[in-house]
Amino acid sequence: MAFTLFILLIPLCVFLLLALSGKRLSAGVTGVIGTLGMAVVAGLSCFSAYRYFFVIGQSGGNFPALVPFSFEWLRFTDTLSIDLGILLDPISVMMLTVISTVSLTVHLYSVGYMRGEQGFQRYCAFLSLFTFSMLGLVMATNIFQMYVFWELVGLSSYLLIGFYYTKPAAVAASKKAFIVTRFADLGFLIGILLLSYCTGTFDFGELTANNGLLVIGSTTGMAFLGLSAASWALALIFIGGAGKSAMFPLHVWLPDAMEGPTPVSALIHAATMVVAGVFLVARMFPVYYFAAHDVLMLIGYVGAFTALFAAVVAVTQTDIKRVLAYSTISQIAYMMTALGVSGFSGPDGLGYTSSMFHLFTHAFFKALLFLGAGAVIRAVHSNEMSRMGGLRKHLPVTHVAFLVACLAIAGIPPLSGFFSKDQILDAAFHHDKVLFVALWLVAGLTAFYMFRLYYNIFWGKERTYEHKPREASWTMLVPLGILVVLTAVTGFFPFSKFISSDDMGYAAGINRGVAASGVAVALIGILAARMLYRKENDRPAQLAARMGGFYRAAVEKFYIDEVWMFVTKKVIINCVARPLAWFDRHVIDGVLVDGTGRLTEKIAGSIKGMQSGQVQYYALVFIAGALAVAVWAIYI
Amino acid sequence: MDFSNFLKLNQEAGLVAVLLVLLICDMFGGEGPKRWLRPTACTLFAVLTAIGFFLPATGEAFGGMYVSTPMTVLMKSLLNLGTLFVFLQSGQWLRSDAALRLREGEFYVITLATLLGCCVMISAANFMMLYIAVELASLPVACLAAFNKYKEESAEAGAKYILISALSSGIMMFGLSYLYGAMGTLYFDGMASMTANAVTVIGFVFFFAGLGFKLSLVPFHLWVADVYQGAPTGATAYLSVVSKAAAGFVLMFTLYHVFGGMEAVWHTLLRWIAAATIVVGNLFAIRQQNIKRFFAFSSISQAGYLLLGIMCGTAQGMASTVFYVLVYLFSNLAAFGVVAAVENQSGRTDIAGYNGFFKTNPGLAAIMMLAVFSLAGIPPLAGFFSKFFIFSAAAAKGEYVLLFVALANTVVSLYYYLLIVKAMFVNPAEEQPIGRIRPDGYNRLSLIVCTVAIVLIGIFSYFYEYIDSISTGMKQLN
Amino acid sequence: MGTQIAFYTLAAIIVVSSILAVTAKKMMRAATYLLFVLIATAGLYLLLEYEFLFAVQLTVYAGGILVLFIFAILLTSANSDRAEPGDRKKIVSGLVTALAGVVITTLVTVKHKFLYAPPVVTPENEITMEKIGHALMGTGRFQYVFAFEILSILLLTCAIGGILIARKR
Amino acid sequence: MSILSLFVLIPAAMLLCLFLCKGTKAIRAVMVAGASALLALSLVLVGLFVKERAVSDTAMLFTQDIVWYAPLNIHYAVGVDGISVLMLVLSAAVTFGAVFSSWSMSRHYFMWFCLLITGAFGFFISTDLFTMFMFYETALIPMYLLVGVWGTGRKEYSAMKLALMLMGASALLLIGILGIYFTSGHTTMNIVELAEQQIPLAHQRWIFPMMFIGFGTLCALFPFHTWSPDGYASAPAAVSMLHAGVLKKLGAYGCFRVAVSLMPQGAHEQAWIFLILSGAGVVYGALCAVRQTDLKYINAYSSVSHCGLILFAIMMLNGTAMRGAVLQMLSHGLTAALFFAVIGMIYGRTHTRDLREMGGLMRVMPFLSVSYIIAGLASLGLPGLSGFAAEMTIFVGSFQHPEILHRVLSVVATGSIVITAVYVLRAVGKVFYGPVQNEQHLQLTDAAWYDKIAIVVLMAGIGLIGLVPSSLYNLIENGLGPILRQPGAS
Amino acid sequence: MIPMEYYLTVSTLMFFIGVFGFISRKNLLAVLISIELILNSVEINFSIFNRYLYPDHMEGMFFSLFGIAISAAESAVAIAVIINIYRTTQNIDVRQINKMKN
Repeated sequence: MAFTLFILLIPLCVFLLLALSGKRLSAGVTGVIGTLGMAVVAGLSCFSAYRYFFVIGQSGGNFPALVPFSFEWLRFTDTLSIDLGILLDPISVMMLTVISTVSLTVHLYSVGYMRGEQGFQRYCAFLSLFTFSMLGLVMATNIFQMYVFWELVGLSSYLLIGFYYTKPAAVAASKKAFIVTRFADLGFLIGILLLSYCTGTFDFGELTANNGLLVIGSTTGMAFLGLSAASWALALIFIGGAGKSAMFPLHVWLPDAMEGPTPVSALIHAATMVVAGVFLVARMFPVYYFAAHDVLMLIGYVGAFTALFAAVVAVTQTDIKRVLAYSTISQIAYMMTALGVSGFSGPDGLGYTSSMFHLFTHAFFKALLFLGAGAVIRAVHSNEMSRMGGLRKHLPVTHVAFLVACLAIAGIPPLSGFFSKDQILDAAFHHDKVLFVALWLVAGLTAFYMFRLYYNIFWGKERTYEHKPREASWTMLVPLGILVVLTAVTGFFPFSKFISSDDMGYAAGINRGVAASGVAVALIGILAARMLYRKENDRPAQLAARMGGFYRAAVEKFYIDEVWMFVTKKVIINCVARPLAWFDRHVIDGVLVDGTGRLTEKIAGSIKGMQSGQVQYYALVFIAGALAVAVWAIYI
Repeated sequence: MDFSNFLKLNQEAGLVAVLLVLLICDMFGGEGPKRWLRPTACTLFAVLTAIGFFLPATGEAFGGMYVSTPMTVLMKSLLNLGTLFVFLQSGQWLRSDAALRLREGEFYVITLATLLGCCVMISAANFMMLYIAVELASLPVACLAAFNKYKEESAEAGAKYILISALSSGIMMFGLSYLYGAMGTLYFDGMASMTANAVTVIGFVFFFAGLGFKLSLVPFHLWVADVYQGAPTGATAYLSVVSKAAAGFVLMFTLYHVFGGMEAVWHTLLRWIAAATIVVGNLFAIRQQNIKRFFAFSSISQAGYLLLGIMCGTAQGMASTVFYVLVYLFSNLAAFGVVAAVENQSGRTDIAGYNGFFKTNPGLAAIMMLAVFSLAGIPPLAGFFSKFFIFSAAAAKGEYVLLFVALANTVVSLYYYLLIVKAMFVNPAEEQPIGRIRPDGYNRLSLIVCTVAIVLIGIFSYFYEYIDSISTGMKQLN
Repeated sequence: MGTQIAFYTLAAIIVVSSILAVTAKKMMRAATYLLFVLIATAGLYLLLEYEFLFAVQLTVYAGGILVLFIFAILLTSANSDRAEPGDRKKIVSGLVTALAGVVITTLVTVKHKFLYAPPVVTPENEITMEKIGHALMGTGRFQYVFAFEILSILLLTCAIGGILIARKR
Repeated sequence: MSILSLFVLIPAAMLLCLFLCKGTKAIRAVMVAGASALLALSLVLVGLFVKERAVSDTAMLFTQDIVWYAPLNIHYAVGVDGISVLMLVLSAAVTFGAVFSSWSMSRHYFMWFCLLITGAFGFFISTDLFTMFMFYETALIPMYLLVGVWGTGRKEYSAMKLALMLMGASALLLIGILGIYFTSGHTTMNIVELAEQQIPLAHQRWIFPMMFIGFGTLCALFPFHTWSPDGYASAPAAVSMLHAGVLKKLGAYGCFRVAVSLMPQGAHEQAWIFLILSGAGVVYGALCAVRQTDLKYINAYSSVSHCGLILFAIMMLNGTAMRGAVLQMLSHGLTAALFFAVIGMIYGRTHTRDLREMGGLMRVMPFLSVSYIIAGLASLGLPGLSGFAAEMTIFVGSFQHPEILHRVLSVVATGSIVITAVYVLRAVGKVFYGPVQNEQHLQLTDAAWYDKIAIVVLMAGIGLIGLVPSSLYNLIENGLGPILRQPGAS
Repeated sequence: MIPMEYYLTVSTLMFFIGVFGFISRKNLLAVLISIELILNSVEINFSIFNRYLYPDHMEGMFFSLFGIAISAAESAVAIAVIINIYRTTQNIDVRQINKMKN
């Protein structure tokens, strides 16, 4: 399977080529290079998935973890080193296909979407960089390699969000995204340090082997504040994942990240990068399950809360990309919760499987939603719902694609979203009823806000547009088509056969009761949306008025941004950094350093009078000095 | 009567000979010989200096009243060298007006006489001899200080100097009388058995005060600034280098050879005085506006460092002290050479006058900078090495606390030395800056030699190693 | 007994005249008191049986230096010979220092047990002119021709220097 | 003659040539030739070193020992181990960059410049305490004039403060050196030989802090760092580059080579004090940087933070952290040099360094902007650039320390990576992104060819370390070996 | 016999009276007179010690002798300088010679 190395190298080479040649290549050539490169990568990925699952297949009952390539990159101690390598196991191969496919569609889409934009070369280069980093992340053989690519992913996200660097909002959003995730990464890093300190390894294989025995064995007896070292380490690592995956309260960067170009949002902030946190937890799942079950519980609750929270906020947003962003947060939280409620081995591990399944399906339909939204935005030159309406006539293809995606995310069979969501609900139902109820509610809300979006864009009141909205070019529509197909069919994959917590595979069925309740609540949501938004009326406003403060709070995203602003600007910057800077200038430098100088000068000035110019005074000092010295010397 | 004794005095005898030649030229020569006065003085003196270096005579003479060792020869040669530079640098000033030109001969004669005093002082092995030599080395200096006699500052400097000098000579003699009373002899070898008791201690302290006056140690230093400022620059240079160095050497010899028995007393005493001298010199130097006065205080603190080497009482201490003097001589004289050149041409001695000096006179500014950097102890200049050796000698005695004080003060001293550099290089020139300064050939020669020496003396270890090879500590002689 | 009377008389003269010499308002008087001190000192030398020293003291000090002083006083009499108000601060500090000095040195000397017999002049230690001559011109131990030579240069130089400074050109 | 002496002789020869030659062209020719020679020589040295190391296992290679001052056992002794070789390469690279980024400077400037690099190179090749100290001070003093004469802003004050604080620190060093010499039996000043001799613990207790603070001040050890913000802000670009890139490394290298390796027990005993100080410095510097509005101040405080990390790692006294320290020295050297180079070039065009007066420069000068961003990313520890390898090695190494305090402090120090991101991105966002603030800035030009040379060389170094850090592993390990084998070191 | 200490006391008194005069007098010549007292007293000291303690050699006496010569030389120089001062400033007040200070 050594050819998988090319999956990494091709995007890297494309990035270097595009970055170094810069504007010397025309936009068209750039697009071709980028898309072709990605097409090859996608092909290779699918081929490797085929090879992995069907040619190599299960040996001894489970899918083996292959490391076709690995070398030591940076050595720390005799046992610890960062190895760069390629790890192939079910989830990484699955991720490869997802990332490369979505990336390919986004590349293609971008050629049309970004036409005429300045810096398309830069854009393509960054996209390739992102793809490279993300692929490296999922194929990481050890946790530190993952951290390496984790950071690179963060960088490419930063660069792409800030693509329109002359727009202050974009600059601010990119900065925010980077810093918030960086803050979370700090937890990740400390977690890694702690874990490696205990276990003496970074390697995923060693960490997860024997149901995390190494972790359990090496952390026994070490506890802090009532939590074991393993719990601490894994909780910290989860913080890293929570940052990237926008779990509450670290989600604040994601909605702002929508300032980036829409295809970027589709690729990075919907389909791939944001699920890195889920992937991380899944990657370490045995360790979480066996060594730190308490943390896994925490993950479940955080996920469920985030899902609910984000869904509520999504209902109130009017910027279509923001709605999608909150929807993303909500859906990723879904996956997180699924992991949190998962058991281990066989059908018990349904949560794990379903989480990955949802990740898989979500990638496609969310990408589809974003790309569709991109087509809409491009047509009307606005993100605001209030500027849209009745677009189904102008954009028929987009309309269909968008509708399919909405249905999928709402969990309407037989689209893919139904299957994965149903499995999650099923897993939650068997594990924790509270979480189940929460997720069930979220399913309803999801259907509601998605169709609110749908009706507001494509139905509702006909607006007058400055330019007549036109359907997008084929480079944008082809990706939509691909994604529609994927959205429609992926649900039928026998996912649990391939991906399970113990890599053994099992057959998962559909729990009819749960499925029925899920579909029912989704339909309720859709109907409610249809009532409120299909035709323009004042019912939504009345409803909002009746909700009062809660509605306003939800519009304002429950003031989480404000809290963050308060903590960073007011507390950290104003109460820590500013006083420190002042302290440095005025106390350490002013008092200690300059003060010493001033004191010396002052002394020098005050003793100046001793040199009075009076020779008799000199003589007095002379003699008195001699006498004093004499007396002192005699009695030494 | 054994006149062969006089043969041992070749340096002193040579000095007297030069002195007499110049005196006769000056007194009886007409305009012709007088024109040749300066070249004669410098040449003869250069020859004499060379004799000291290459034809040393060592041994005892006059029944132990006079001792000459390789070390004393070296020290005297250093003093000769210093005086030679002073001559080279003063010529331009002495010829700057008719009244001064009349007195040119006297300047040389008097300077040489005081130099003779310094030389005898170093070789003296008898306190009476020492006393006479000290007087010979101090009293005529008053005439040098007051040399610009129509200038109020110069006259004042002379008066201050002679008064304090007379007082210190009285105090020194008083101390010597007590020493004599306690030991019964004035010969060094007869006094070497001295131990500390009230009388010897008080005698020593008063004697030390007398030398401290010449060496400008705190609290006997107050005259220094006024005199240095008022005296003609040549005299200041002479005072700050030759006279001070001689006193340092004498102090070292007497401490090592006579007062060895009371080392505990003087070691503690010198420790405090060294610290005080360094600190006080530095603190006063910080705020000075006049460059000569500034160098006065800088030389006070330099004397403190010198004391650091002297107080060690080891061969290393002696070697480092002598080396320190060697370096100090070149550095200080380079600085004074520039000061003299500037003063002669522009009449300015205020530091502000040096603002933008580098723009108008890059060469002189560079020399001045090297000189002050050497004084501050910046590598790779010689001053760095000499300071390091002094500190090393002190560290060998375990004087780490004193070392700390001294080193903290090197930072202060760096500050004020940098003020000079700043004035020359950084500050913008005034509206009427000092024009292009052209030192005459003699001065230029002295500056070049000094600069070369500043740069090379440290890098070539020969000088220190030679000094080290002839140094003796206290223990060996006791 | 005679020597004792002579000593006390001389001591009294010295002390009193010294004090007067440093307190007299008129410079001329101060110089005169100095003369008394110098002469009385010469007397002390005589008491100690240093006849040569006695003679030198009288000739050099009383005869030479004092004359110089008087010349100088007269030369500067325009303002130097008039009454001067004392500077209280200086007087007090001088007094304190001087007293402290007296106390310290006297204590030291008194406490120190100098071992001595009554001075008896014997033929061996009698100071004859011949001995002085030999000592002054000899080169051996306890002989001072070298000091003498250096001293002569000192005097020469001081003469040159004095003339240099004092003459009018 | 050892090849190493060339490192001193070349700058000295440059100095001499500058004395003789007149005219801008000739000066530039001398400087470029000299800097290139140094760079080439340092790279050749790496090759020779690797070859020689394979057959020799003495602590130092290419040694040469000439007795200089026999009475005090002062020798002109040179020799290198892997770490010094790296430092030499770093110095040569930064020097090379600095020459190109001070393209339009005068002859006198370059004379001081040469003296400064003479000192820096001399320091790294020395194995004798005295010569080391001598070169150390030689490198410091030219700084005064370089800042005082050619600087900007409050240059006189800054230059004076810089000179005095650093000389004050070197005063401590002098005491320490004398202490080491005399308490180890005054037989040698050679650090290799001294390392084999035991300095009594009682003496180590006072000598070690002297040495560590002495060298640490040059490496901006909190709270002795205040010379650096003012100094850097006032210094001309190339001087800031050399100072941050090379001179600070003198301090770190000294801490490491002299303080820690000669007094391991003392270091061990007092490690906690200096860990707290340097660890505080790491966070403190970063937090202070957040509030600055002058680009140079930001980077000066950032230097405080990053250099604090070097000292922090050194005081961890274990192999991994120390290796990280060496990597960080290289990384910070190149990064800081790149930062200051770019800032200098920007300042040369906009005549302001105030964040609030700039904006949108990315559009006007893309090359410089991208360079700055890359420097920023390296400084915030992005994988693939040098900072990551260095910082991670330090963090992993220090977290491996068995004592709880050390690990807690490591966690505190890791916090700096977030704060670093904050101030770097803040500056990037304000200066390069957003709309152009000043219409006149639209007329400005991007980097000239000589600017680009400077930047590319430094960036190549950053990239090289970042991408293949393991290539340095053996070199560093070689140098660390003897130190870690010392009794008392863990 | 008169004890040596008596002599010493006289000379010491004279010395410090001289010191007092040096510090307190206003006229330069008066200061010089004080110096003469100081030097004179020390010369007595030497003679006393020589006579009482070490009469075998004439060291003390010769010191006194040369001391007298030196004080003569010194007075000569001092008076010349004072006359010079008087000539330049028309004043011989010690307090007035303070042009240079601080």
